[in-house]
Amino acid sequence: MTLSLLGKLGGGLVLAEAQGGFWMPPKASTFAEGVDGLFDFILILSIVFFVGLMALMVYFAVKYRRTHVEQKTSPLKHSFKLEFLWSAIPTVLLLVIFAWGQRDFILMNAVPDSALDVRVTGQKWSWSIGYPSLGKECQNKLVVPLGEPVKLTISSVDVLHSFWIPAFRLKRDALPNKYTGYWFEATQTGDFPLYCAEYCGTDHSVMTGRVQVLDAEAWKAWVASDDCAGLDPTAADYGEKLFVKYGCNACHSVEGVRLVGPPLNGIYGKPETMQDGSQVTVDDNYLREAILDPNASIVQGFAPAMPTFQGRLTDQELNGIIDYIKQLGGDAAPANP
Amino acid sequence: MSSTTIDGTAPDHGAPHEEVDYIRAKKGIKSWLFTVDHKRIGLMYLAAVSLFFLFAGVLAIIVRLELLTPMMDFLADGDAPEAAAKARDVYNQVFTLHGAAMVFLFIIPSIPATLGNFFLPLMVGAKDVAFPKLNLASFYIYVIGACFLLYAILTTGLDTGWTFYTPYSIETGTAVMASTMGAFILGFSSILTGLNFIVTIHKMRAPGMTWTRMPLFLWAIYSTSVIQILATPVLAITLLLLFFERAFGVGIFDPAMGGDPVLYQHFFWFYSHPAVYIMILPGFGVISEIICVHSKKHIFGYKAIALSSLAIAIISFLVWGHHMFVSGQSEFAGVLFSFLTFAVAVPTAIKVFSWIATLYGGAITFNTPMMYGLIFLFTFTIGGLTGLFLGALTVDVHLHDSYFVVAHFHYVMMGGTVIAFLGALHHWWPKMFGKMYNEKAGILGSLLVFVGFNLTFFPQFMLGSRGMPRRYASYDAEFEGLHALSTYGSWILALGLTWTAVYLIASFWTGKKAAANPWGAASLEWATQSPPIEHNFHETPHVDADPYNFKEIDRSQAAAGHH
Amino acid sequence: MASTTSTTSKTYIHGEPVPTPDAHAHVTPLKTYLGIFGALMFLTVLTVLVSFMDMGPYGIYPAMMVAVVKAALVIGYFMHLKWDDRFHSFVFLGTILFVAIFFALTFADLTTRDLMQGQWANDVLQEERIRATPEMLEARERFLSGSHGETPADGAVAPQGTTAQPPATTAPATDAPVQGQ
Amino acid sequence: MAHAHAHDDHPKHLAHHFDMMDQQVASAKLGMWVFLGTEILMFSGLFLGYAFLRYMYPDMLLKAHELLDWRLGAFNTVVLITSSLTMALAVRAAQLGDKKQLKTQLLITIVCALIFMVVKYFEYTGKFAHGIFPGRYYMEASDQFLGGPQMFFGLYFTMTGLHGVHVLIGIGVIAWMYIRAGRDEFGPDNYTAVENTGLYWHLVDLVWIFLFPLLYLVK
Repeated sequence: MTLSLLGKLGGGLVLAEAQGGFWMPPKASTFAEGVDGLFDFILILSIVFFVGLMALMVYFAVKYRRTHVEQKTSPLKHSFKLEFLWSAIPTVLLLVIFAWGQRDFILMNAVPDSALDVRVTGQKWSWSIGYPSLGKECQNKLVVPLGEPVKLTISSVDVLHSFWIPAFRLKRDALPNKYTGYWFEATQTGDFPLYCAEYCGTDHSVMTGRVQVLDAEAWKAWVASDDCAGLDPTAADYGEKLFVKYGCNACHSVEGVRLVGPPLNGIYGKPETMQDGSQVTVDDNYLREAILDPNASIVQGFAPAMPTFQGRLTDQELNGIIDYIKQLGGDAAPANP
Repeated sequence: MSSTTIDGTAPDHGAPHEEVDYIRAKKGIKSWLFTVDHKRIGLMYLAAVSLFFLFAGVLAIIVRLELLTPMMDFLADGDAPEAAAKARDVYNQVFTLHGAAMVFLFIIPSIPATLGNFFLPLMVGAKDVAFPKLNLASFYIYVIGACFLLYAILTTGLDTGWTFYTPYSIETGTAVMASTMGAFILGFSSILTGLNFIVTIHKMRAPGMTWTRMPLFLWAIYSTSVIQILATPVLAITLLLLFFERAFGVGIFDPAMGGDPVLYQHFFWFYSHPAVYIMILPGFGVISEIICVHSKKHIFGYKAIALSSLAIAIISFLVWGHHMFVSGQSEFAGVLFSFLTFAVAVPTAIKVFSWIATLYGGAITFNTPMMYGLIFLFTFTIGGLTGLFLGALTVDVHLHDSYFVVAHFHYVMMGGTVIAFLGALHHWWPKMFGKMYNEKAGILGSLLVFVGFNLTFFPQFMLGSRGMPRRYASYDAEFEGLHALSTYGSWILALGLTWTAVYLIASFWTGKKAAANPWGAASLEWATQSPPIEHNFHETPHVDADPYNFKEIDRSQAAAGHH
Repeated sequence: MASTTSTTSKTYIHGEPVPTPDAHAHVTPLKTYLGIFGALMFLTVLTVLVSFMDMGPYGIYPAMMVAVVKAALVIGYFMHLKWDDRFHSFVFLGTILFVAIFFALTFADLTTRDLMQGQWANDVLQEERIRATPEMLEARERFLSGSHGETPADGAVAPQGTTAQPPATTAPATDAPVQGQ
Repeated sequence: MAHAHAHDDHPKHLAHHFDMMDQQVASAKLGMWVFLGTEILMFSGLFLGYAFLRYMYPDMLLKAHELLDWRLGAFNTVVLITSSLTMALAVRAAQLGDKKQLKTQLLITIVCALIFMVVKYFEYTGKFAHGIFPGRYYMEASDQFLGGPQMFFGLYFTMTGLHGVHVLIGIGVIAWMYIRAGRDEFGPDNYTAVENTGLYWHLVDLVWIFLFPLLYLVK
C-alpha cells in the first residue's frame, strides 16, 4: 500500500513538473510569470534563511551540548551591531517583496479597454459565465481566446464565492452587493480547472468548472457554434436548459435522488407535506411561489437553503421551468422521505 | 526550603520543614470549584483545555480521514449521490467545529489561561493575581461559553467556518446564534483574564523586580493581555451585531439590506488578526524561557525580545486587511495592508535570530523541553517564512484560501503555539505537580510529534500552491498522493500526542519527586518548593538580578571581555 | 544574591520602592463640580441650537466638537483623570488610539473602492448596482421625498402600504415624531 | 497565610494577596480603567457601523433620524449629566466621610437613571406604535430598500439598547453601593468601590454624550 502510494506520489510529482513546476500548476496567463517569479524569489530567500538558521541551530546545539555539570557558558548578552544588522537586512528584503507584489497587483487590476467582456455570476453552487457581446451563456465553463485580453466582471446572487483559476494565478471574491473582477491574457491553450475558493455551504467542494483556452481558429469556431448559445424560448428543451442555467440541477435531482432539495420528477400534481404539517398539491401556482419565495413553505425534511429567484427570472423563463417540471416523468418514488 | 534564595543551584530537596503544597492544602471537590488560588484555577483550565484539544483533535482526524481519498467516502453512507451531498454537509460541520473549538476553546486560553495563570504570580513573586475572584469568574465564564458551543454542536451543528462570514452565516440553518453567543461569552473570559494579568504585572511585582528584570514569559503574557484587552471587545460587538443580524436584521453586514459583507470582514479581522498573536505571543515567551534555562545561557538581546513582543502587539492591529486581499476591499487598502504586514515580520524575525544566538556558547541539555524548543525553532521558522508568501500581494491572490494558507497557519498555530505549549508543560511539569516525567518517553514523544507534524502539514503547502482550495470535502484526483501523505502524518501526530498524554499522566503515580529547582533556573517560580505552597512564597521575595543570571555563566570572562 | 524582606511600609508598585502614591488625596471642591456641570448643560443647549442651523452634512463637525469637549470635561473632572495616575491617562488615550486605527483603516478601504473598482460595471448606479428591485427604488424615492418624516405618522396619512400590518398603526402616538426641520 | 501576614497592623480592608492598601487601591483603579478601555472599544464597533451607514447612505440617514424626537434625547442628556454630577458628588462625599451625603447623592443618581430608562421606555414603545422596529421588522417590507431606514433603526435600537443595558447594570451596581453605604462600609480610607462605580457611571454618560448628537441631532 505504501509502495503504491509512493509510486503515485512520485508519478504525480513528475507529471506536475512536466505541466508546470514542482510548486505551481501550469502557467497559462501573462500574470503567471510574475507571480511565479515572486514566489520563487521568496522561496529561495526562505530556503537560504531557513537552511542558514537551522544549520546554525544544529551546529550550536551539537557544539555547545552539555558534557559536564559545571560547564561554563558565554556571558554574551547582546550585540548592537548584530541586532541592527538582522533587523535592517530583513527590512530591506521585505520592502523588495512588498514592492514587487504591489507593482504586479496594480497591473492585475488595470484593465485594458479592448478586453473581451465576460460576466461571471456565482450562485449556490454553480457558475454562470455570460458573454454579453456574443450572446452566449455557459455553465461552469469559461472559454477564452489565446493571447487576447479578457475582463471578468464577477458577482454573486447569494453568498460569497470566489472565482479561482490556478493556472492563471487569479482569484477574486464574488460578492452579492457589488461587482469585482480581474483581467488576463491566456498564454497557453488547454483545459484548466477553476474552483470556488470562498466557502459557500453544502456543495462548496463541487462548485468547480473548467477553463478552456482556444487558439484563434478554434475560438472563431466556438463563437460560431451553438455551444453555450442563448436560449430559444420556442425550443423543446428550453425549460431543461434554464434548469441547468440557473443551477437548479445542483440541488434538485430529476431522477428521484435526494440532494439538497427535493427531487422534482413526478411531483407535479401530487400532494406534498410541508414543514408545518399542511398538505399542498404541487401545481403551477405552488411552483411559482416556491421559485420566487422559496422559504415561504418548505417541504418536510428539507432545510430552507434555496435562494430567491425574485427579480432574476422573467415570466417567460419562469413558465419555461414550470413546464419542464410538469413534463418530468412520474414513475419515481414520491419526494417525501 | 524556607529560604527564597535564587542562586541557580538546585536546592537540597527533602529539606527539613517542607510545607503542605497547594494541591493538598485543602480537600474536597468544593475546595477546587470555589478556589481563588491562581494555581488551582490554572489546573482547572488545563483540564478543560486538554479536553477540548482532544475533542477538536478527533475532529481533525475525521477531516483527514475523509480527505484520504478524493471521493466522499469516510463520512458518506454508501455510494449514492444523496449520501455524498449529506456527507459534504457533515464535513462542513466537522471542519467548522474543529476550527472553532481549536481557536476559541483551546489555543486562545491554552498558554495564557493555564500556564499564565499558574506561573504569572509566581514569576512576579506575588501571592496571587490582582483579582482572584475575577479570575475564578473568568474560568466559569469560559465554561459557560463552552457550553453554548457544545449546545450548538449537539443541536444543529455549525457550518459557517470559524470565521462566521456573512451573508452565509445569516442564512444558514445551523446554530449560528448559539455559537456566536458562545464565542461572545468566551471573549469576556479572555478579556477578564487579560485585565487581571495586566494589573498583576503592573502592581504586584516583587520588590526589586523592575520591568527589565521580568522574565520574558511575562513580557509575552503582558503583550498578549494588551491585545486581549484591545481586540476582544471588538469581537464581542461583531458577534453581537451578527447575533442581532440574525435575530432582527440590523442590516449593516447583510447585502440583502444594503449592508456590506466586506465590512463584516473588517470587524472580524480587527479582532482575529491580533488574535493570531494572542495565540502565538505566549508561545514566544515560553521559548525564551526554555532556551535559556536548558542551555544555561543568558538570553541574547533581552530588550529586543521584550520590546518586539510589545511591537508585535501594536503592529498586529494594523495588518488585518491581509486576510482580505481578494475579498473586494479596495486595491489601495490591499497595498496599504500588505506594506504594514511586512512591518510585523521584522520583530518576529528579531526574536528567531535572538533565540538562535542564545544557543551560542551555551551548555545545552537535550531534554524534552529543549527538544520542543528546537522543534519550535524549526516549525515556527517555516510558519513565519511562508507568511511572506501570503503577505506579498500577487502571490497571495493565487494562494489565498488554498491549502497553502491551511499549512501556513497550522505551522504557526500548531508548530508554534502547540509545540511551545507542550514544551512549557514539560518545562514546568515538575513545578506544577512535583513529579518528574520519564525523560526518555518525553524525547520519543517529541520526535513522534515532530515527524508527524511535518508529514501532516508540509505536503499541504504543495497542495495549496498547486491549486487545491481549502474547505473542500472532495477534490481532484491529482491531489490524492499529497493528501494521503498528510493523512498518514496525522496518524503519527496523533500517536505522538497520545503517547505524551499517557506518560505525563503516568508520572503522577510513577514519577520521581521533583526538586524545587530541577533545571537550575533563576526565575522566581523555581525559588519556592515543588509544588508550591498555597500562598506561593513564605516571605515576599526580593529580586536583585535578572532572571537569566545562571551560575554557569562565566563571569570572569564577562569582566575581562566587557569594554 | 537575593535577600528576603518581610512586608514593610514600602510599596513596590513598579517593582521598585516608591513613595506612597497620592491618588487619593485630591478632593475636588464643590464649586468646580458645579462649574463643570454648568458647562456641560451649556454645551448641551449649544449643540441642540447648532443643530437647528441648517448645515447639511457638515452639521456633524460642530456636533462632534462639542461632544468631544463635553467628554473631555467629564473625563478630566468627574472622572478625576486630571489628578489621577498618569498611566490611567495613557490607558485611556491608548484606547482612543486603537479606536482611531479601527476607523482609519476601515475607511481607507471604504473611501478608496472606486479608485479601481469603478471599472467593474461602472455603468450601473451605486444604489442599483446589485439586487435593487424597482419596488425598492420606489420605496427609496418615497422615503427620501419625506412622506415618512413629515407626517405625524398616525397611520391614516401614512403612504400606501403601511396600513395593513398589525402593530404598525393601531396604538395612538405616545411620542409624536417631530416635524422635520 | 500565617507566614505571610504575621504582623499585627493588617488593615481591615486589605485582601490577603496584597501587601499594602495603596497597592490594592491602585490595582483596583487600574483594573477599572483598563475595563473602561474595553468598553470604549466595544462601543467603537457600533460607532463604526454608524459611520459606515452615514458614509454609504447619507440621504437615508439624515431623513431617518428625523423620525426620532430630539426633545426626548435632549431631556435624557440633561438627566444623565445630572446623574453624573451627583455620582461625582457621591464620590466626594465618600472621600470626606460624609455618609449621609453619600447616600443622598447615590439615591439621586439612581433616580436619574430610572428616569432615563422610563423615558427610553416611552421612546421605544412610541416607535413600536408607529411600526418602527429594527431591521427587517421595520414597518413593512415595501418600506424597506437597500440602504433604507430599516438599517438606521436596526443600529439605533442596537446602540441605545446596549447603552440601556449598561444603564441597568449601573443602576444595580449603584444600588449595591447604596446598601453598602448604609452598612457604613465606606470611609475616607476605603471608598475605591464607590470611586470605580463612579468611573463606570461616567463612562455610560460619555457614551450617551456621543449617541445623542449622532442619533438625534446631526443633520
